[in-house]
Amino acid sequence: MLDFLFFVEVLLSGLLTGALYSLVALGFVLIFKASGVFNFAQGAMMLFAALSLVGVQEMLGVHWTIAFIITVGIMIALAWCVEKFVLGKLVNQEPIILFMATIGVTFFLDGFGQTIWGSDIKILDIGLPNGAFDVGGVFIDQLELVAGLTAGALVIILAIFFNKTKIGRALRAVADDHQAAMSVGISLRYIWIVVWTVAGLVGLVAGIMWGSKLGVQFSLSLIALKALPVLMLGGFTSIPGAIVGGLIIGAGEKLAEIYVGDLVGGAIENWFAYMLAMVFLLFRPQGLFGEKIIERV
Amino acid sequence: MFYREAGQFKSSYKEDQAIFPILQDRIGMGIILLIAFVGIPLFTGDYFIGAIMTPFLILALAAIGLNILTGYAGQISLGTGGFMAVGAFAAYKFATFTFTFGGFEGTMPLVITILLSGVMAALVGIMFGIPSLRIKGFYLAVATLAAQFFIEWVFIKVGWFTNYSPSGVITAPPLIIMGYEFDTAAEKYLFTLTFVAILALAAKNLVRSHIGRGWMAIRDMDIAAEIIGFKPLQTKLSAFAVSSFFCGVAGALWAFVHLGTVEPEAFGINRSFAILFMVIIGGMGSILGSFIGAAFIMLLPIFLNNVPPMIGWNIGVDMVAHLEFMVFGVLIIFFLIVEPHGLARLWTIGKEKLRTWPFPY
Amino acid sequence: MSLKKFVLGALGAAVLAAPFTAPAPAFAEDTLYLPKLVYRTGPFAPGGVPTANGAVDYWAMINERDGGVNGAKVIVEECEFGYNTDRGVECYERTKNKNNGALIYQPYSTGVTYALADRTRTDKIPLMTMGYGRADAGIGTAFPWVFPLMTNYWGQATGIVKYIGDQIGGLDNLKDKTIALVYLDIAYGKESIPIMETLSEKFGFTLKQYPVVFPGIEQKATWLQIRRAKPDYIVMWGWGAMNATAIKEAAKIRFPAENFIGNWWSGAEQDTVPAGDAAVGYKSATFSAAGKEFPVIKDIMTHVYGKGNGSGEENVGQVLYNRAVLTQVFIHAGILTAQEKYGVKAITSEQLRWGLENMKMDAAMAEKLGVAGMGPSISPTCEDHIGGGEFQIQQWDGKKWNIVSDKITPMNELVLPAMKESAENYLKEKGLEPASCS
Amino acid sequence: MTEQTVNPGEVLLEVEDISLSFGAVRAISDVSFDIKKGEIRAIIGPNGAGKTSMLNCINGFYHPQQGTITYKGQKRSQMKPYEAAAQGIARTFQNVALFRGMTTLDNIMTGRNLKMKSGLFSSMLWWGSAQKEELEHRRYVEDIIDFLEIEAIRKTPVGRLPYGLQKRVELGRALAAEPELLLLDEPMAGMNLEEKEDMCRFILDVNDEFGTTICLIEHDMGVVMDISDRVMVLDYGGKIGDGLPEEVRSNQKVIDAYLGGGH
Repeated sequence: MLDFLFFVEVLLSGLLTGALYSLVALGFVLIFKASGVFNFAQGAMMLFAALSLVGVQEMLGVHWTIAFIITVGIMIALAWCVEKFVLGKLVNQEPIILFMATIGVTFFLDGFGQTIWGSDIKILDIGLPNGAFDVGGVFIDQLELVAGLTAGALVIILAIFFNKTKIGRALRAVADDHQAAMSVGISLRYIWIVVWTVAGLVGLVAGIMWGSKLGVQFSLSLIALKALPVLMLGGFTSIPGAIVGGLIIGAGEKLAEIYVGDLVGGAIENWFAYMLAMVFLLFRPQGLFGEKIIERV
Repeated sequence: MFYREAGQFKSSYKEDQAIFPILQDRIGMGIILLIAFVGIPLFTGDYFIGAIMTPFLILALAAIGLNILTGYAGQISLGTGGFMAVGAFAAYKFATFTFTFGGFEGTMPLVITILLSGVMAALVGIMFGIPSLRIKGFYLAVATLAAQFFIEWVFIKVGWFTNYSPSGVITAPPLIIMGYEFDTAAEKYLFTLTFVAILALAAKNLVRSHIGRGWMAIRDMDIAAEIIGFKPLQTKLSAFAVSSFFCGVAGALWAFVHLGTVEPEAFGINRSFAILFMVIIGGMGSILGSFIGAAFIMLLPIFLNNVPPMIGWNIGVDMVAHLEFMVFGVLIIFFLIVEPHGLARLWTIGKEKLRTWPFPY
Repeated sequence: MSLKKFVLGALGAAVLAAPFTAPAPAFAEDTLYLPKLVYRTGPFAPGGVPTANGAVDYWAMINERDGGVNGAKVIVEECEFGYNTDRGVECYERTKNKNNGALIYQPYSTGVTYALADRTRTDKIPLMTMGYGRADAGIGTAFPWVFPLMTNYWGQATGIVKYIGDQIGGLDNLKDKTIALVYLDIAYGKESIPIMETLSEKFGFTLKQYPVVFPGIEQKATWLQIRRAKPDYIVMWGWGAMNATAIKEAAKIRFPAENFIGNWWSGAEQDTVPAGDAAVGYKSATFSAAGKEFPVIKDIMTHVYGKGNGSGEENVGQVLYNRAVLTQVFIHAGILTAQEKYGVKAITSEQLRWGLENMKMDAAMAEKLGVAGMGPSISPTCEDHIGGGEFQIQQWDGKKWNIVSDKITPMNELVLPAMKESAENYLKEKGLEPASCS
Repeated sequence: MTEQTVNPGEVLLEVEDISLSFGAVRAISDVSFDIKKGEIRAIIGPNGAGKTSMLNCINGFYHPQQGTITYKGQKRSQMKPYEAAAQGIARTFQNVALFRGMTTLDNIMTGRNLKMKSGLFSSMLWWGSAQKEELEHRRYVEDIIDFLEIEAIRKTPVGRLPYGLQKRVELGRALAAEPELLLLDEPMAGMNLEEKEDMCRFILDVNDEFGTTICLIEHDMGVVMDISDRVMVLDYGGKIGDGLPEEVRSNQKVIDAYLGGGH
């Protein structure tokens, strides 16, 4: 009985951690979907957003909600700059070139963020709960529960945004076919700015969640590495994929760490997540939600 | 005016297929080699040789390795660090292995140790290359991270690889070839340079052979390549093997020549990323580009870091580091905008223009 | 257009080559050159900033107050390496020949320490690794140029177990206890495992090992297991972002903080402040007391910050800051010893090695340098680069660290043989002869 | 099993009752036809009739769910495209499928790969046998370049070439393999009259000089009727006509399919 409870506990905790990974993965997906860019800078954007939030709050001494609004402004400005100075100059380049350009953005943001806000650990407290529940012997982390709910809410909001609004439809059109979307009068520039802003905001939310856990510090940007197997499993273009992939990776790595890791010396969760995603792709190259690929010549 | 090939006729296909068909290029290459082998060891200091040139050459070698895989065969890999680690640890195991042979007791000769470690890396590379048959593009890049993390983990966990050193670090034996010990910075540099020069030439030969054409065919259009007769399995795995061989040798050199004592983290994920950056920024599908890219990614930050104190700009070292990051990021973007196909292409274009200079029409 | 590009490129190349050229010529006056590898940026900056500030402020104080060491001005040069081993090596090579040659290096990074082991041996420059680096480096005959000058990780582990024994009324009571070892799964974290295993055999406690994946920002699985295993004590070998996360997670599983003991790299303000209330009661080892009441710290406040200089007042008195200051004090003592022996002000790195091997950091010396009660008494020798260090346990009360234990001496009878064996192995693999101490 | 030698006029490849579908979509249903050694065989039909799918089946890229393909008297099981290539089947593609990053010369050299045997190590050394082999094949490729009149673009990356020339390079690449059966998928699509005439000349020359059997898909009726020996007509995946050009021309079903009437 105790063992079963423990299993449930591990599973639940894995799912909740997975939701936190999904939050980071969502930012990647949004940008890849709309512009075909594998955005290496997502982790740096997350860190930058969280740093800005805490920094603004400290500097102006305002309530976090006001700091949040200002940070949203900063993220819009960032999206504009990225479009204006980077993507706009690299239209129609190969994906790997765009990827490299986002690495340039990463370096810049890392330096810029630390120049403005410093390299210390900053404490981010916006009143998220920090304890844990004990439900019938099952341990649940409150912060992760909040994060899980937030991730769910974000997906619903994004789904509405994509399906019901005019911008959302334009976004989907762009995702399907850049040329066709342009030919019906959709401005690519505008769409890119919107997407990078939204990805920045998703990054901000993810940054808040992780920042409440760890404090806002440089290591936050390393979380991006945890999102990559999620992307692989869920697909680079699928929003539900990011969520379901996150849950699978989260639960999978925790179960593996506890039940398999013990046998082989532990600390396997890092590579296990990647292996899990890779083995899955070997059997289903189109990913979780992709359609079967028919190759043509 | 000076860089012109007019009047240089090739009378055989052999001449036409030479690496440097143009006389000026051959002279240029000769000068570069002369500077590298003679000029640098004679006229520069320990700092330049030991802290700049030696690591630069080793990373360039790893970049050539990755360029074979990513630039020529089109398979993006983020497992480079892992393959370098295999090279380093294999070299350590070979070097510390004492064998007895007919009453003679000894260890393996150094050069063979290093080459064998490359072979081990190649074998591991083949293993982790298998998914490339089904997984493509960025998905493959992420999948190769599995190799990176797994290999790192193995070297941390399995004591056998480090001869049960408690901290999991390996210590390289002295570099002795035929009784001669390479221990000064200049000697180590020449040792590295010899390896790198020979292997770079081998890489160049390989990519212009039918094997290299197979890689490029798979890269440019894998379906068509298969239809005209390239076996995807063999072609892709050979790219993984050769690439990993180069990375493995680079890893062994890094451990034995550059650092001497290494922990597995020296071949961590950041190393993999940095080498991929070198390949992209230097130019995919270019051996020269691997060198330029390594110079850009490794040397530029050091240069940027040296500038403010040099011009007497007295700001804190942290500020210098932040500026270094920002300027480096901006330069990456700048060069991508100027020439998305890498710095090597910039060089080629420069040469083409130079050919017609000063009368461009 | 293209020609312009080409010329610009050539010019650029020429400019690029310039900074890589040979270092500047020497000074005429007597100076002591102490390059300091620092990491004020990157993932480990939170720990790097106070250590850097402590070192820089100390020598600024010495120059300001005493005009240098016996009149030899101290030149401190920072070189930022961002905890990146490659850049650390580059920094070393960049600085080692400047200003008549560097006297000593103190990288505060395990990776750089390993990477510099060979180079400092060739260049004959001492490498100060106070409280980190290879556990076997205390054997002076095998590592003549490395100075851990403090109990190593193995000694520290035995000391922590000793302390736990004290808490429960003697080491014999460890018999049916369970101790969990939570460590960062890299070379540094693994150093403690063999000795902990030996201890577990010797004292009969159950040892459970929990590796945490680098960089330790996700530890859920570890703590679920610990919650289930219900250990009596947790010992942590962590660094960087891992520490605060672990302290928080421990609080979440309601593990009593006073039974959670970190090593001395897991017990700084940078680890406890971000963890908030969760950290109250958390303990760690330390060999340097925190606080501002020591004369040396007061002098720094007067002579450096009092004159509007200094690099980070908020760090003064913190654990890592004071530890860096203490490290400099040992170097200072080494310099003094060497100056006396050789009768020169501007000593060389080889003379400093002798100084470090022959200094006596006793009560009198501690009094003289203003660090009485701040750290242990040590007296290294040529064979023994540790010199009998002791350490203490400190506890976080929510605002500051307080020393809560007596001085603890490690179980040297266990540690020394293991160190000797490991060092011999090293010499064998390197093909080196042990250095002579006669 | 040993491969038979097929003499001119005998059946080189026989397709019997093959059907191919993707999920619910039926691309080819119950088609049988044969290709005789030395002939120029055309497959025509409206868009989406299953012509390209048929070529894909022949060279092993698609695997029909039903039916058999017999090549040189040997019944084929499921085979990979590279195995088909090794047996002497080469092809060109509807949308040019050249290796865009490589030069014309290198592209055509890839066609020789099946005949190049030097190993990794000798290739690395570029010495002895490897170099000799490379030169030998270079000579053969230069002959093809001469034959196709593309000497001037030898060293040009194919991505920079105009469409008509790309088609020619692609033909060169297929020829470099010295195929027994050459599949051409719309070799003249998108060409102007002059280019088409050139291409027709090349196809006829290849057939004449090397005795290569050719199976081609083409939309230009004039061309098809002029150069092919026999014509098969596909519509909606089924065969509606097969025979000499003049027979097919007068076939009512074919006329209906092309004019959209009669359904």
